[in-house]
Amino acid sequence: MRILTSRSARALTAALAVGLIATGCASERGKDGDKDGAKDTFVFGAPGDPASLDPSLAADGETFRVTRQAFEALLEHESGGSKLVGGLAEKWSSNPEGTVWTFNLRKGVKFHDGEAFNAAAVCANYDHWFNWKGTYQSSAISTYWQDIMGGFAKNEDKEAPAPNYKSCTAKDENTAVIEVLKPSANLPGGFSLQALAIHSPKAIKEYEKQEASAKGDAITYPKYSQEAGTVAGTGPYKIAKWNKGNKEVSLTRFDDYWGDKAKVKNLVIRTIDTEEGRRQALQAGDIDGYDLVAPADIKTLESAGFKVPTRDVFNLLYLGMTQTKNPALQKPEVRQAIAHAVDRENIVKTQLPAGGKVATQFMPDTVAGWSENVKKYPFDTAKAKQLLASAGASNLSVEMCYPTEVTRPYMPAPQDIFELIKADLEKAGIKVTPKPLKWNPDYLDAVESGSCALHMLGWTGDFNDGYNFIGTWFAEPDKQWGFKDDKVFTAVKAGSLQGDPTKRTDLYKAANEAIMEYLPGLPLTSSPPAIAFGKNVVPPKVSPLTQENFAEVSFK
Amino acid sequence: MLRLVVRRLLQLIPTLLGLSVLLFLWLNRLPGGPASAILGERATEADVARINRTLGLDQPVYVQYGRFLKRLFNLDLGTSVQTGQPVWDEFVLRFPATVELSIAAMIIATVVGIPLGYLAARKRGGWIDVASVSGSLVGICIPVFFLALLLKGVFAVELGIFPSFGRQSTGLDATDVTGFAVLDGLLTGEFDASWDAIMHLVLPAVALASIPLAVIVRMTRASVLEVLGEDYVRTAESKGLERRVVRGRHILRNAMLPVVTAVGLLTGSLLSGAVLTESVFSFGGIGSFIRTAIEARDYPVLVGFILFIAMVYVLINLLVDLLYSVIDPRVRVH
Amino acid sequence: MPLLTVDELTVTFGGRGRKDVRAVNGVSFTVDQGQVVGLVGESGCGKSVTSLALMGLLPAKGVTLGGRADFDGTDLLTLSPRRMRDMRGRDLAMIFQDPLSSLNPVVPVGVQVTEILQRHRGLKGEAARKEAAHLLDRVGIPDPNRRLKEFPHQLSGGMRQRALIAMAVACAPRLLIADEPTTALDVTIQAQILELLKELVDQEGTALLMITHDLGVVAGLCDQVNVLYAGKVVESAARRELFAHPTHPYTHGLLGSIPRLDAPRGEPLHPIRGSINDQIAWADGCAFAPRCDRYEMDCLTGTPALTEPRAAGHQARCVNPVLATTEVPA
Amino acid sequence: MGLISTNTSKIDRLAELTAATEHSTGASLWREALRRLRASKMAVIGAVIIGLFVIVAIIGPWVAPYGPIEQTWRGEVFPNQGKFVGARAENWFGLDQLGRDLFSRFLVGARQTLLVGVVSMLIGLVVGAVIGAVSGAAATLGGRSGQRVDSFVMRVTDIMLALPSLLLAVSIAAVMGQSLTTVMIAVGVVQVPIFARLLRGSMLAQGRSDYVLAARSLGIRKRRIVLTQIMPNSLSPVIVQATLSLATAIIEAAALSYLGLGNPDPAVPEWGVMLSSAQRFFDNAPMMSVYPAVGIIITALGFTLLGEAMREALDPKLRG
Repeated sequence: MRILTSRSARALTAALAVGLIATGCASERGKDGDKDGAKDTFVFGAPGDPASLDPSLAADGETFRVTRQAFEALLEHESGGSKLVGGLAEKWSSNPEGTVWTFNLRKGVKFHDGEAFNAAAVCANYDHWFNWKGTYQSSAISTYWQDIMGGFAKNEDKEAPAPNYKSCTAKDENTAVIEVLKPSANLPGGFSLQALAIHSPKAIKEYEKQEASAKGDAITYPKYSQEAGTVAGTGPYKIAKWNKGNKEVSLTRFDDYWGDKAKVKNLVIRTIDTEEGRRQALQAGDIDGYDLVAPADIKTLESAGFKVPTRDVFNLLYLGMTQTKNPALQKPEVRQAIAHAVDRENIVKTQLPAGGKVATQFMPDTVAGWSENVKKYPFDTAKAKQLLASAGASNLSVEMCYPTEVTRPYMPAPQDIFELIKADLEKAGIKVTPKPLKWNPDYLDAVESGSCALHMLGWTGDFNDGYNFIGTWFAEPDKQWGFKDDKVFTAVKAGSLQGDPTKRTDLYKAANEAIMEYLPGLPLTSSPPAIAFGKNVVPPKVSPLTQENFAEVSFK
Repeated sequence: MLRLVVRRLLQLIPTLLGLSVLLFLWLNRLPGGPASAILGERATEADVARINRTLGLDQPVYVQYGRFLKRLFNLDLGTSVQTGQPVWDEFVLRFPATVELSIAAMIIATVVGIPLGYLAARKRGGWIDVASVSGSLVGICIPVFFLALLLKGVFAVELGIFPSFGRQSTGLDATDVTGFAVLDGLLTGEFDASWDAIMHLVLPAVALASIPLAVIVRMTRASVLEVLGEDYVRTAESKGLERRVVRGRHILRNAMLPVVTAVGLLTGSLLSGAVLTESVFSFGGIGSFIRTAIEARDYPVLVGFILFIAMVYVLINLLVDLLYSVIDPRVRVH
Repeated sequence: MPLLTVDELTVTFGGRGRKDVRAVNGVSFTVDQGQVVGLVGESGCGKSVTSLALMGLLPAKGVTLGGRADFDGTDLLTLSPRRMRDMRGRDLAMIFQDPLSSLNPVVPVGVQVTEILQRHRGLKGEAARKEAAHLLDRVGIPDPNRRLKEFPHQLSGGMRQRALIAMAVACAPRLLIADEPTTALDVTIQAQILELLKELVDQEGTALLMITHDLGVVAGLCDQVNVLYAGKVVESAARRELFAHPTHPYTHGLLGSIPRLDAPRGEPLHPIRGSINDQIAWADGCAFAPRCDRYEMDCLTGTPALTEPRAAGHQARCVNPVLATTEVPA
Repeated sequence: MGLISTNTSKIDRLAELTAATEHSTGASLWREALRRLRASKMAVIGAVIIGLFVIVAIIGPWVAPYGPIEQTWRGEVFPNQGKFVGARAENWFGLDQLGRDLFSRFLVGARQTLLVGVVSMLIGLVVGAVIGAVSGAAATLGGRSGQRVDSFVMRVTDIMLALPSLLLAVSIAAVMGQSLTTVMIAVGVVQVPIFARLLRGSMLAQGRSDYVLAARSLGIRKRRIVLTQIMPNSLSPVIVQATLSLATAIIEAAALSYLGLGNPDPAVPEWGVMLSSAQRFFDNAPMMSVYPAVGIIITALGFTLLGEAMREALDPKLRG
């Protein structure tokens, strides 16, 4: 059945080798120095450069991938899981309303710059953020703070969200109390975000001397966030050097770390722009691991002896529908027809890494609030046809956007998935006009401004709370969906206002059922993103939130 | 001489201004803006609007252009939206890589191309001729990125002779003086660093060289053929001069004239290929940077780059002219 | 015993799948020590090819040589390339038609002169420069030291030709071949150059093979004249004899087509009909027949032989030669 | 009587013998060029390749055994497990990652590829020729304004040449969104300055040539000379360039696809797009990339060969 083995690939390339060696570009010298000799450096290939070394200024995964190794937040997720556990705080509790949060801090924790970690330090951070001025208040810099804690002490921009943060008080050396005005579904999860990780107060004093400026046409990050030296966290690694020219961030083991010390002395994160570039770098032994392995490569790498663990699913890919863009979508039957027309099983079978699942609702089953008794829409072309007929939309034609030049944890091969869906819909008699767009910013713009009748998008959870998924979409009217349905909106809102976790979970279940009843769009799949490591690497526990802790890595 | 240089640079100014206007209008037609480029999935309209306001992107184009010019006169190219760093710094940071790559490619192209072209011409119709001509034709016809991928697949992944990406090996802590990795190594005496940098250069350079090499081979061949028919070559032969002398002094020195110009122009056009090779080998140069700049609507970088590149281009042409006047007495600049 | 004896020289261009073309078709003549011999004919008659063949400057590929060219004892045609290389410029030198294109535009004149001194006389550096200056001076180039540094395009046409001559005579060759040395120059300069050539050969006792289409040049310079037509010598005689009694209709025609001041007014010129293109293969008969007024049926019975119809040492290749002196256009 | 007969007979004899020997009649440049073209192997091979390619491009879609987008064998290909289907009886080139017949896609793709090549070349040719002609004419007609126009146009094209062609293309694609048209325009625009400079250059050269001088001296108006003499005679290098551009256009299009800017509509496969989308599976299914790659290379080679041969044929310097 499989005639083209990777052997024939080798044969081909080998044949080429002969040809190319003739052109005389072979070299007598072998691999570079760092390959041979004792392995005390773990090299990880990242798809992009970090934006800043201060996580609180960033919103992108590449930044967090780096800072996560050097900064810790009050709370963390259990290694390899999505359960919230103590980070810099050993224990935490809140009042029933969920407005007063008390953290019992870990003792004997040191910052990279030698400062001692204590309640004062925690509050120094929160107050620092809360008192941000000027450009720091731009959502380009403080997105996450604004999502979790709202606005600032003095909002300079009237359209900035109202502050929800009230105060942080150091009850005693090791007890910090953080108060918020209204209960929020983002708490306590938010306390685990890298964007709210704790920095050394000494470093913060330095930060405050510098300004982020918005002169010119762009926001200039403060110098301290662009070079190693000032920033200081408590993590197992400390940032040693950011060589922008060579696109690499070097970290070294922090020997006064409070927990298990990092097993490998040096950690280097290098940027490799292309997907096949990262794979080849691993195969060539130039790096020891990389993230977002293309499903097609998993088997290849594994059979070559590489370790390719896949995470538990903690993300969701959905087929978005913008009713304002194509009125036909306002008919429930049409939306249901589409739901029945798409063979989601097949996507899982052919496109996703082993462990991928068909999504029955707008959150993965690993999230609290997932409900088994939502309305389901099994693959059934005939039913779809008949629904369309009954809606009088038998010759429905609809535009569908899909992103190019991108792979996301929840969306390994966008174009292929798109083409499968397109084929399915056309089988059911729906004419699909494809509209490919560059992921960033074209596609995101188009989708968020509601100019894509059908589109594929998804989300990877920041922390284990249902609102982090459905809240972002269905709490209020949104151009991306272009519908108003108070049943849905209230159901979703209800959860966010509920302080008590267990009660909240039930409300989310109800919300999910309401959503799937209304069916604003079609949840497609949850995909387990794969991450690859070298043959001689003992990988870390992989995290559903893609929050691997490289301190766990060691070499055989 | 100096006046020539000055005049050329002055001539450049109006063109650049015109260009920058066009560019500005052009870029302003690009859908989307830096805001969502920064925010990614979680961008909401409100956020986008606010960011555009902070960046002054909500103002009319001419206002923005005005601001741009004002900055330009203070020799400030602005700040990159992608990296939040001054555009100038970004160029200084990334340009050496590309220059290094281009030079390496050009060296390969000329060192291999000129002798090959000469031989082809001398042995016209012989196997060298056939081989090098057809070879150069194929060289032109292989898409650069495909060649780059193959080279990488073979020499980096399969044979592991060369590193598969980047400019330097991991953790090799080379001191940075000029930004030119090879040069720095030599300056600081870290020869291993230079060697390492060279190893990283080989594959991308070879890929990048494919087209210039082909062109040079064919140009050299053509112009040598032409020169061979010239009377002064016959004169030289009639004097019974040694082969060596006839070849060097009488044939090549004349045949090189057109080739020199070609080399100049090619160097200018190398950047195009650099975009591809740099992204295949994720070679931290200006090429890949600009590519992402376009995707991220990084206006300041793009405008700055255009001006920059125009400058470079003119300088290269200038250099060619000067060189030309050195080797061809008939066009001496007075 | 002559310095150069060319015997039945044939040059055939072929190869590249093209039909063979015989440019020189059995040319024979001799040049004695210090003698000035003319090779006359319209362009395309094979005279330049002959000279190149003697110099060994014809491309190796696609050219076949026949016959002998004996240069005191050595056959130039069969000589090995490197031996030929050694002889060129030393024993036999050549001057070409177009002085501008014959000089390397990007190399100073000085270098182009010294390089030959270096090659054949082992002169280096200052010595070579001095000698070069001396040579330029000898060929009548004023202020030689300055000229040495200059490039060809900075010299006047006459000076360029002088420079070329300087290179040719640099090693006092025994045979000097001049291929239309004056054609590209304007008349006043022509005379000077010819004058220069003459005095050089007289001083050095160099033999000169003068290749030209211009009978005027021949009249002024040559001791012995060979007239070529379609790759064959059709008439060969001492200068006076030839001009007094042109025996072959072609030569006759050539002379007839020169305007003469002593001719009475209104006396028409007698140009030759047609062009060199209207010819027939020698094998079939006299190649000149198509243009010949005296053409008869028996002109077409094979190649006419060289005979001496009029005087000893005056050969003509014609079945129906012009014998009556009266027929020379007065 | 007899005399006459002998006379006539001898004339005839002469005539036939004269005819027997070859006449080197001065053939016109073009006829000469054509002759040399037919003689050159390069030209012949090139022409043959192009011929085949064009034929495939024309009849391809009809002879294609299956629809290019029918995911007929969906169930048999598992990209996520690196399971692909190579060449086999019913699918000569095997299947692509979505279970579509590669051979059919290849055939249909040929037409798209040809389309891209031709159209973008035409864009470059037409626009470039106009610009070049304008500034060339301006320059030859001379006069202050003429010079101004010329030098301005040339400076602009200078900069256009300086801009990395791909970046130009990328930004165009960014503005116009992704589509086949975009690709064509992007690739075409890149060609514009080349054609412009070429035509201008050869017009200037022609302007200096003797026959123009002659025409001038005959008092023919400059405009007329430019139109009737210079223009037509300046075209041959442009024609050569056009042929070569077809090759570069096809390659550039492929490059754009690699940068993710190729013609995205999956319904109409195009070799460049096929190649770049197959890259991902190179380890598992190398042939998937090889077919389109070879297609591109061979085709480009065809055009280049013909172009080069034409250049040599038309270039008086390279004769003999």
